[in-house]
Amino acid sequence: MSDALARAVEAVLFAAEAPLSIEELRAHVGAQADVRGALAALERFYAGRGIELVRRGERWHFQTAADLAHLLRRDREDSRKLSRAGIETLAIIAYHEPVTRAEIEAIRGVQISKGTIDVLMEAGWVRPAGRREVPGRPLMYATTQGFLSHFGLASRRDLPGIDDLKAAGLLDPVDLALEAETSETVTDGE
Amino acid sequence: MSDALARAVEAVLFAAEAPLSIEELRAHVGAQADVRGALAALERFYAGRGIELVRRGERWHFQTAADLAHLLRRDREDSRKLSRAGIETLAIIAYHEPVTRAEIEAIRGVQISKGTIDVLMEAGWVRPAGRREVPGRPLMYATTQGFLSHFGLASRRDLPGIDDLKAAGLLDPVDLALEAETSETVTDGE
Amino acid sequence: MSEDAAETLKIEIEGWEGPLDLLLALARNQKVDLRQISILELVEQYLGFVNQARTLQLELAADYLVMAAWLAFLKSALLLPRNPEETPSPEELALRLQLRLERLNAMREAGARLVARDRMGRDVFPRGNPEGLRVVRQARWEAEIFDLIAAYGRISARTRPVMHVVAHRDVMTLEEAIERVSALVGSQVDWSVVESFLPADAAGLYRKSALASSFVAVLELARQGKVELRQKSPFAPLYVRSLQ
Repeated sequence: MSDALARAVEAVLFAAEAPLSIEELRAHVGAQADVRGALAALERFYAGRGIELVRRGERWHFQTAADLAHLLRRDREDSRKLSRAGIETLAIIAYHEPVTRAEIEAIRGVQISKGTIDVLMEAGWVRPAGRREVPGRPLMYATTQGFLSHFGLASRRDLPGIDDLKAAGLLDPVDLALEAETSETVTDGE
Repeated sequence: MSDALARAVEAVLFAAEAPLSIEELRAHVGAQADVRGALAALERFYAGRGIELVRRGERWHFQTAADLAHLLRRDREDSRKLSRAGIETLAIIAYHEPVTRAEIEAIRGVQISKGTIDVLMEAGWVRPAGRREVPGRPLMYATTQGFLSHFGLASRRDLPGIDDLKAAGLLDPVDLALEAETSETVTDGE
Repeated sequence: MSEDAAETLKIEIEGWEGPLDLLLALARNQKVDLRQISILELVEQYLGFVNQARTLQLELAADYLVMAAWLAFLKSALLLPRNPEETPSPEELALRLQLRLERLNAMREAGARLVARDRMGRDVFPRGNPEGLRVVRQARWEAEIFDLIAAYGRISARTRPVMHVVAHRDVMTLEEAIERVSALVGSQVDWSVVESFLPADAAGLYRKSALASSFVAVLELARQGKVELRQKSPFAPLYVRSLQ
């Protein structure tokens, strides 16, 4: 096996669009060539490098070393803000879990798209939590450990209750809240 | 430069579908990596083999050695067979860039058809490169990364004979060259 | 002009890309460096070509004839005694033509060298079957605890049964008015206007409320036969008197 032949086989395998057999290699580098010897030399040469010469059945090709596969993909994180529908859906799941999509819609008063729950699952905040034993057996959703840690909660009991929300003015119907700002004679209506 | 890094850069370049810049390589092998050192080591390692590591513009890639072309040349017709007008126009853009269509026509002495530049752009060798700030604001053209890759140029400085042409004033506009010549004549005459 | 050149030109007339292209081909026939070229000889050759084309009745494009006219002018300017005032001088025009030919020639040669290089996909090849590099985009979703709580408050507020809360106002209820009017009417012997039954300090909205309630109260008491009412005309003062 000459160096010239190894170079030739190396180049042909590199440029090939699919693994090549000994016969196909010979068609490029010469019918009499000791292609097998050249392949053996190349196999040794590339052992332990970033590229490897490998045999698949009776065909040969180059591939990147298997242990470096993780370098070929690169993760990129884009930070994105949850939509209003997303945050509302998450809130309902957190306060009412486990809860079905139909129940979420009933509470929100608006339909939610499939994508909304998908985003919450992608974020790692929501998980499927079994099925409700009613006709249709709808899937229920619940929050995850990731949800608690993202929002800095020890448990779901740390979520402010309805009374807390009311005290914080977060439950005031919009029109009343407006009146409260403009008039001081308002007392609790209940 | 570690062997591990050279392996990593080797694998990433090998897997890439297009030439990669240092920054792109760093995104895969590590932001702090001495990629330049690894590339130099790989360049030496592959010198004289059937595969070579080459720089095209600010990007790097592997390709087969040029002297093995006869083993690899595909049977199909060269789909990028250029007309004479196409070749001349490409040369004028490459050696004079950025250059307007009127300037190309001044050198060639004929109008160029719209199709000529379109073909060069379609091949990915030529791109619009801003407008000349003269009346009419004509579009200028320049060559691309794809041009360097296709013609095997590390940079525009590698264009055949560009230094000689520059030294001979043959890349200056005729009016400028004329000024130089006539002023010489004048001084000679005095 | 040599016989050979004329023959060649005759055959290749279709191939020229304009007069400058033709001039360059003629110049190269002189087989000297373009810098040493004889412009006069070149002009002779070009005009010879154009004349030959005419005698052969070949159709020449207008730009060839324009160039021929210009070259004929240049030739006479170069040969005739010159007018030193004339600018540009014929020598400068000749030099300009020579520079243009040099430039075109340089680019023609550069183009030839360029396309003769080892070209990707023809002489050198990239990897035939690259694994490819992947960029995996991951969204990092962001939301604050306040957004979450506020969202729940918003939903609850939106979907709880709507409760209309009327702000508290100082009013005199009907019961209160009946009681007042019953008590006061007995202590008065003569006709009294309704307004005289209102609390002395009643003012503003409370006075209006008290008046409305007292009016309804006297109607109720009249219905019960406890008082009688008198009014001279619509909107005139309303008088009340006890029947007991």
